[in-house]
Amino acid sequence: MVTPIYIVATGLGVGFAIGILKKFGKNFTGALVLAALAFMTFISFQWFYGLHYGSEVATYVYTAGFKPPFSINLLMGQYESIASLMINAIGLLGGIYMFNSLKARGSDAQVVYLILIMAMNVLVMTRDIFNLFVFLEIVSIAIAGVILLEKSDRSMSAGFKYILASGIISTILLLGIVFAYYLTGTLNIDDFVGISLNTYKGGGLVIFLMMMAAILELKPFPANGWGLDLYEGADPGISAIISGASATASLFVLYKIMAFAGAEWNYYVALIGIITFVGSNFFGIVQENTRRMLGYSSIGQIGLLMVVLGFKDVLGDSTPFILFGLLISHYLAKAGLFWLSGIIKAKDLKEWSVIRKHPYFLFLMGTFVFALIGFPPFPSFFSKFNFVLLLTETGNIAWVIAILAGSMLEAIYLFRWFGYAVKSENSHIEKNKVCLHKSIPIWIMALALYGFSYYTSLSNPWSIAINFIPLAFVALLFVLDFLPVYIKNSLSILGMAYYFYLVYPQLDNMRLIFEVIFIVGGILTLIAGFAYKGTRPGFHAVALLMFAGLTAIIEAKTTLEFFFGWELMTAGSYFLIIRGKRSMTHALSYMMFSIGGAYALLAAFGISNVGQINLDLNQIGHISYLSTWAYALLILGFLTKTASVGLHIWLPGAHGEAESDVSPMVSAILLKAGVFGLVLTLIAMNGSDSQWSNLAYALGWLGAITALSGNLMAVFQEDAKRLLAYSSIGQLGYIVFALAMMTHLGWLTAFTYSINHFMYKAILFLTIGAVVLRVGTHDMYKMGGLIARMPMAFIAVLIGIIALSGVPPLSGFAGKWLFYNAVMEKGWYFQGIIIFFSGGLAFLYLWRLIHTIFLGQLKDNHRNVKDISIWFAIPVYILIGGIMVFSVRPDWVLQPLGNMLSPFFPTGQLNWDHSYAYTTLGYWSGTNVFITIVILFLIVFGILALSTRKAHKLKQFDITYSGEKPFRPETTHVAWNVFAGFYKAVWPATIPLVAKFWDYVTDFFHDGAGFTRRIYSGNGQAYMMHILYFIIITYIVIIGG
Amino acid sequence: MLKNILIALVLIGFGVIFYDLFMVYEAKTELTDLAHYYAKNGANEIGGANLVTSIVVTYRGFDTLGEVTILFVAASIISFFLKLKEDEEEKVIGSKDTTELLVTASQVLVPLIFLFGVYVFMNGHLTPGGGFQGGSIIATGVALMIMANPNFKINTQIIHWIESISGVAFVFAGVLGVLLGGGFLDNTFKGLGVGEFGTLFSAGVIPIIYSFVGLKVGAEISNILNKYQKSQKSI
Amino acid sequence: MSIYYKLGYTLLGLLIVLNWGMLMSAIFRKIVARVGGRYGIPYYQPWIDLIKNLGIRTTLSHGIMFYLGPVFRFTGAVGLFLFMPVLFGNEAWANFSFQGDLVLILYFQLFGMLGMALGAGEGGHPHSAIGISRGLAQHAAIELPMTMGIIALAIQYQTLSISDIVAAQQGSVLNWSIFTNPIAGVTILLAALGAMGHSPFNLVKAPNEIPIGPPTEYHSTFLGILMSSGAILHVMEAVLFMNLLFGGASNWFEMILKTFLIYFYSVFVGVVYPRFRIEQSVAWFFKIPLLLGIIAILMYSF
Amino acid sequence: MEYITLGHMSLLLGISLTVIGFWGILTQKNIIKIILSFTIADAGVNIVIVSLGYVVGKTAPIIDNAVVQEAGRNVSASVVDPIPQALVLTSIVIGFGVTALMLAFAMKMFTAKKTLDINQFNELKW
Repeated sequence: MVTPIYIVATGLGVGFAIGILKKFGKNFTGALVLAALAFMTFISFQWFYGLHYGSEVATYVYTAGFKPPFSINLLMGQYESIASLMINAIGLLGGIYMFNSLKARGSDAQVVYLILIMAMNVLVMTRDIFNLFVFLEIVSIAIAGVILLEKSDRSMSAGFKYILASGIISTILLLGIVFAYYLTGTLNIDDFVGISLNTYKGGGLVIFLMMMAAILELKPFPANGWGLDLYEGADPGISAIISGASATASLFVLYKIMAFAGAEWNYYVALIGIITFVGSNFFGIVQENTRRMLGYSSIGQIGLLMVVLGFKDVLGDSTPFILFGLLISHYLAKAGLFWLSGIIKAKDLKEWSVIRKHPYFLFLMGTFVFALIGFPPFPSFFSKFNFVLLLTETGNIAWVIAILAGSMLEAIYLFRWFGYAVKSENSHIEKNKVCLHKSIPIWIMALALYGFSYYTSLSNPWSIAINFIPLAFVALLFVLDFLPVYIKNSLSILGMAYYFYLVYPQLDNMRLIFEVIFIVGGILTLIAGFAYKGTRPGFHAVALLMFAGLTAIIEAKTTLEFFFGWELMTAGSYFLIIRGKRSMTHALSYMMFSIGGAYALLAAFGISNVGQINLDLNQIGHISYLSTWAYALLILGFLTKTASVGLHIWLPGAHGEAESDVSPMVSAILLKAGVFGLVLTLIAMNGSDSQWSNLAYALGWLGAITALSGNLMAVFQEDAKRLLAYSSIGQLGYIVFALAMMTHLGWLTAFTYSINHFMYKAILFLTIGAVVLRVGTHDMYKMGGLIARMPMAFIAVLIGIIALSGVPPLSGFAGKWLFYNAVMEKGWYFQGIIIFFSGGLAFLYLWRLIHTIFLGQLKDNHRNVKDISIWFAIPVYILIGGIMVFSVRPDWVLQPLGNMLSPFFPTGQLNWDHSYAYTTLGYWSGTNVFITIVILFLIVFGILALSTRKAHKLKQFDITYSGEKPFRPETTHVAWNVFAGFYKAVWPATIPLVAKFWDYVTDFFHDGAGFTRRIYSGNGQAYMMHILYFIIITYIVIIGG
Repeated sequence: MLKNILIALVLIGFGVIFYDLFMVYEAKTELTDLAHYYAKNGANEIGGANLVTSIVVTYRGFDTLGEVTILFVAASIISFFLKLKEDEEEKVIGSKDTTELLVTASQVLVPLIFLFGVYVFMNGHLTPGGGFQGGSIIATGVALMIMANPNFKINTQIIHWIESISGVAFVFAGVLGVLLGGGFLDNTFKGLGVGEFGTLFSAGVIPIIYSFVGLKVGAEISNILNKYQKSQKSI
Repeated sequence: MSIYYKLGYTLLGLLIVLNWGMLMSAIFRKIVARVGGRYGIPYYQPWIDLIKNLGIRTTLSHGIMFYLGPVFRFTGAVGLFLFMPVLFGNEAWANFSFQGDLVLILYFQLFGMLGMALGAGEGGHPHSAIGISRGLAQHAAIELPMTMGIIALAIQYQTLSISDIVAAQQGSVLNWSIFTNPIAGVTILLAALGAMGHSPFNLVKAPNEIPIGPPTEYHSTFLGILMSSGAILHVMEAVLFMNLLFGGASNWFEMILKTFLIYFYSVFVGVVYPRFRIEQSVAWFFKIPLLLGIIAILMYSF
Repeated sequence: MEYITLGHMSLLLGISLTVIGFWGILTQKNIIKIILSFTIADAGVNIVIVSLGYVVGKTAPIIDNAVVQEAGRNVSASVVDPIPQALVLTSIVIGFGVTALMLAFAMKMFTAKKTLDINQFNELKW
């Protein structure tokens, strides 16, 4: 075991020696520096390994052959080893990454870089406060030096501001240190820990000075303008070092000083941390410059870590897990992003679209962004989850809210950025050339990220249960992305089928229904994927990611597993949605609502654990504290997925712009995830002893209004897919309403609707999508008369709309009939009537859908389009079969459903007498009605057929209109704005108030941040003023107050 | 105007903070335990008459290493920061020729200054002074030469050699401490003996290390001065 | 009673209803003509038209959906008859109403409408499309007060079965819903004006604007089928309101009388009032009828 | 604070120098003057350090004849605290390094913009 002092010895020895060796050329010196860094990394790694696996014990290193306090000593403990390993590793990789830029500045620069890394190690290890100060100064000076790698005035002034700031900070620190010595007669940190400084006269003040310095080193908001300029001005490689290594070291310094500062400081550290986290993320949302934005994000992350440190007593044993989980995610991801920003020479966020020209970098970028936000399976996800749960357990709910708000803000700008990268125009930017030594470190970071993800999920006692098989399958698909569609498609379908075969025995009926909707539905929609040619890069992996998440929430036993699956599903669906042509903004708003919803869920899960940690998902059935709020949060979170009015604005665009076979996935299938969540919540609520009736009542109204507004908006759409999207909103409104009734019939209705909506919305979206693929437009008025060209599509749509409209004899009527009975029985007449009225509106848009596309006059440019692709037709007709079965034998579906629900709602069930269903109010026999109508239909058809058997088909324009024969389909096909009259009557109801509201909110945040961030005037003196004021105000708060 | 008020407030605030600090202070009448230990055992453990030197070089030798490093880093940064382009290297700093007095004085004084500097760091363990002081004194000599002749060329090669050899030697001595003595930078080297107290060759290897430090500091500062002088060419 | 008897009765009933419907339309046209100062058609005109239309053997079709339109329409009409208990207290004339309740009726009305809309759509004639879009919009508007009224009745009688609703009104005239629940009754009657589709709510067919609207392209046999289903529908709608509000009918005479009055109530309104534009008619249903409907339900909400 | 010692006076001096330094840092526009203010503040802090090591009526911590005669080799009774002096040495050198670097910056910044007004160097902001 090499003693850690050799980290210092190597760093300095090589550094000094280079003075002579520089005549062997810069490559040699560069290699030497790298070798030294490698050796240092090796030392810290072996210590980390030894300490982690217990073959070593924490060791003191004494200098000068005297014991402390008479001489300086270093400590290499477990945390020290981790920190120094992180520092050295990023130092090594950064050295490789910056090899050329360092070389360009000569051997001196290389030396400075090496010593910077070395000094950070000492910061971590030293146990002598004055020695700490000395090496802090080395670090500051070295950083001020390496900034200059970038030859520009900007970096120069940034460096100068940095020196000024660190000068002030070190003055404060030095004063604190000497007075500490004056009071205690020692400089050794361990002694400070032993003797509590506070007991001395003036000890509090001394601690205050040292704490201030330590905190200011972490660039607390708002006294951190210099830090931001640093991030923006420095070479990206250096920014990576600052945000990765130097932040780690400074955090460690704070950790050391907190050790003897006394418990009362924890609160203030946490406070400053949360202010930093929220504040800098708030300013982040208005950044257009990538590096500065990343700077804001880094500072925010460090703020979050300060919060964790501040709560270390509350979190207890899980502190290291949470701290290092967050720290490592930030460390790896941020380094990777900064390095990427060095390769993708794009200052402005929009220009990041050029990254699409390097697909693998796009993948890396996605990895890093999702890791920063804290998506599974990355360590930050588990850390955040544990953090929130432990905070709520101890009742710090306000803190949880603040943390989640900050994360939300961070998500906003990171995903905006990612959206630009994935979508915005990139033809005008030319591809950057990539040298290997720059991309390798990024890859290493990404791989390490995945490695750690797996490791953390294992090391976290709560997450062991998580099932990683689906994720592994997704990863496999990522690897096989180069293969052609038909292989990947078959693979995915087989995988899903096999997985379904694996899981379905373990599921109770209710979960089975949703699993069928998710997996079988997924397989059906995937079949349509065969219609695509080429490799269709990335599609299958992300689609399967979504399905992996969906099945995960079905299988979830614990809240952690549920949340895990929920976030996976969100991520996958986000990628699916953003694949659409013009869906950048829609994908963003989808993501924002999803994350907001997810955080609501997280908070609710947290609240459900107040008092005791119990991860069992059934725990939400026994919420004791703030139960109503918890349920409200849960419902809110799930409503974001069911796109209820107010939270729906993402849906029309997202579904409308998505690819043809993606729309059914995200509409017919994904929305049911929200329904599933609602079902779980309401069951729990029903079982619990909390006062939920008002909640359910409000939910009922919300559902009704959603149904109305969704259908009403659908009536006035010109775009077929948006029409269907709005119709989905309406349908989900029905379901929410029916669930809110909290009666047996209500839930029966809800489940009937869920199944029906899954079938007919899949049929419609698939068919329309296939048609769109053929005719190349979403706009209905550009189509027409297509029945002549694509009868198969027409029949499918016809069945679909009859089922959707609820006209007997098809299965839609079952829902309507149940609805009447349920509403009558529950007594929610007005809500019910709103629902029925919306059902009436459905006819308007359904007729319009089928008429303007398939009937009327065929357009000239569609005279010889082919019928829809067989690959779309297959799933469609399978689903039609399903609808038919449901229509002929509704009892086959409704009876099992009823039995399934009776445990939850024992009273008011349907009574069955053969095919006859009875409620207290009405009766209905789906089978008989079907038979009657079909027979009748056939008889009439027969008569007509007999009487008109000689009829031959007329040509398109064989009609007379205003006394002459039309010849242009455009003039003859009534398609555009057909409901103008109706609109004149109901327009006040169609004003998009919700969208306006959200726009207002966005503007408010944007303008607010844009205005307040002006305190960062860029003037060095102003920054120093901020620092000094920060000190004074904190002083007033803590000591003077 | 507002700015001035803010500044005034800041200064008042710090006045308050510092006043509290001031109130903490009470005149000491005896040493802290730590200092007491040094005063008692410093002489026979290290054998240096100058306790400060013993502390600086031995007890807190690690700090000293840090100081050297700081100077070194600063020098390195400055030397690549102020690096001139080839064409500028050849430029001659156009300044009015310096006075006879200064030139002559420099010729007379510089050797003496160097000598004095060497003396100061050689005797760092006996008298007030030491490596840093000596080094700075030498550097003042260099400064004087530069002033006397703005276009005066220092042989950077030599400077670099001195600088890095002495630096490496310092670190090497430290490593030797790990191998032979009781830890990094343990420069008493148990068994080597500390020499007769009060004479030049006492206090173990302190004089040697301090001489290295002195040379290094002198070299570094002169290096910095040299860069400053040259960088006028780029203006 | 065996299914064959039942079928026999049903066919007979259908025949009665069909003819009564044609007679009513003849009378309607006569009245309108007289109000307009014209002599008008002979009473047997509809039969002549029907025979003529059925007689012509068409050789023209716009395609399969065009072909199916009338089928849907007629099925819808007959189905409505089948699922409606025409005469109360007589199992023979209760048809197939045991298969479904009020909800079935309400939604089955739309069956014919939808099919008609699609069939006419394939005809490709602009007038059809315009007529249909108006029809749908107006129907959606009618739906609101209509549903409210019906729900109010359903609440009153705590059932959705038409037979039970009728049964509950037996005994005395004062037991009729129109008297026991006047507000709901008025709501339904106002909505009924729209449902009957006479002026001022006849924008769908709107003669001399979009000549007869949806069925523009239909002729001969198609038209014949459409006419007969129209006749049936008129009667059946009247029967629906009769059952809901006027205590149903226990024999054919009572049924004919009541349906006649209900039907001609809308006709008389029609000849008095000029035609609404579509937004006017929609807005109209959102005013008084809606308000009444709300009141009708509020009465039961507390 | 019963009587004013040398320690008090130098401590006061140091502190006031520091505040003056801060004043200069915040008010001066000329970068060179700002740097000078920094050195003033540094000097102040250094004086504070030294004065904290002062022990009433003791002499420098160098064991020469004076110390020996006076205290018969009981050194600790006769010298002031040597540690702050060691520390101040370090901090002086650090101050030197920082100042040197600042001056280099100043020089480059001047060559870049031909001005030393700190308000001219805020292209990075917000």
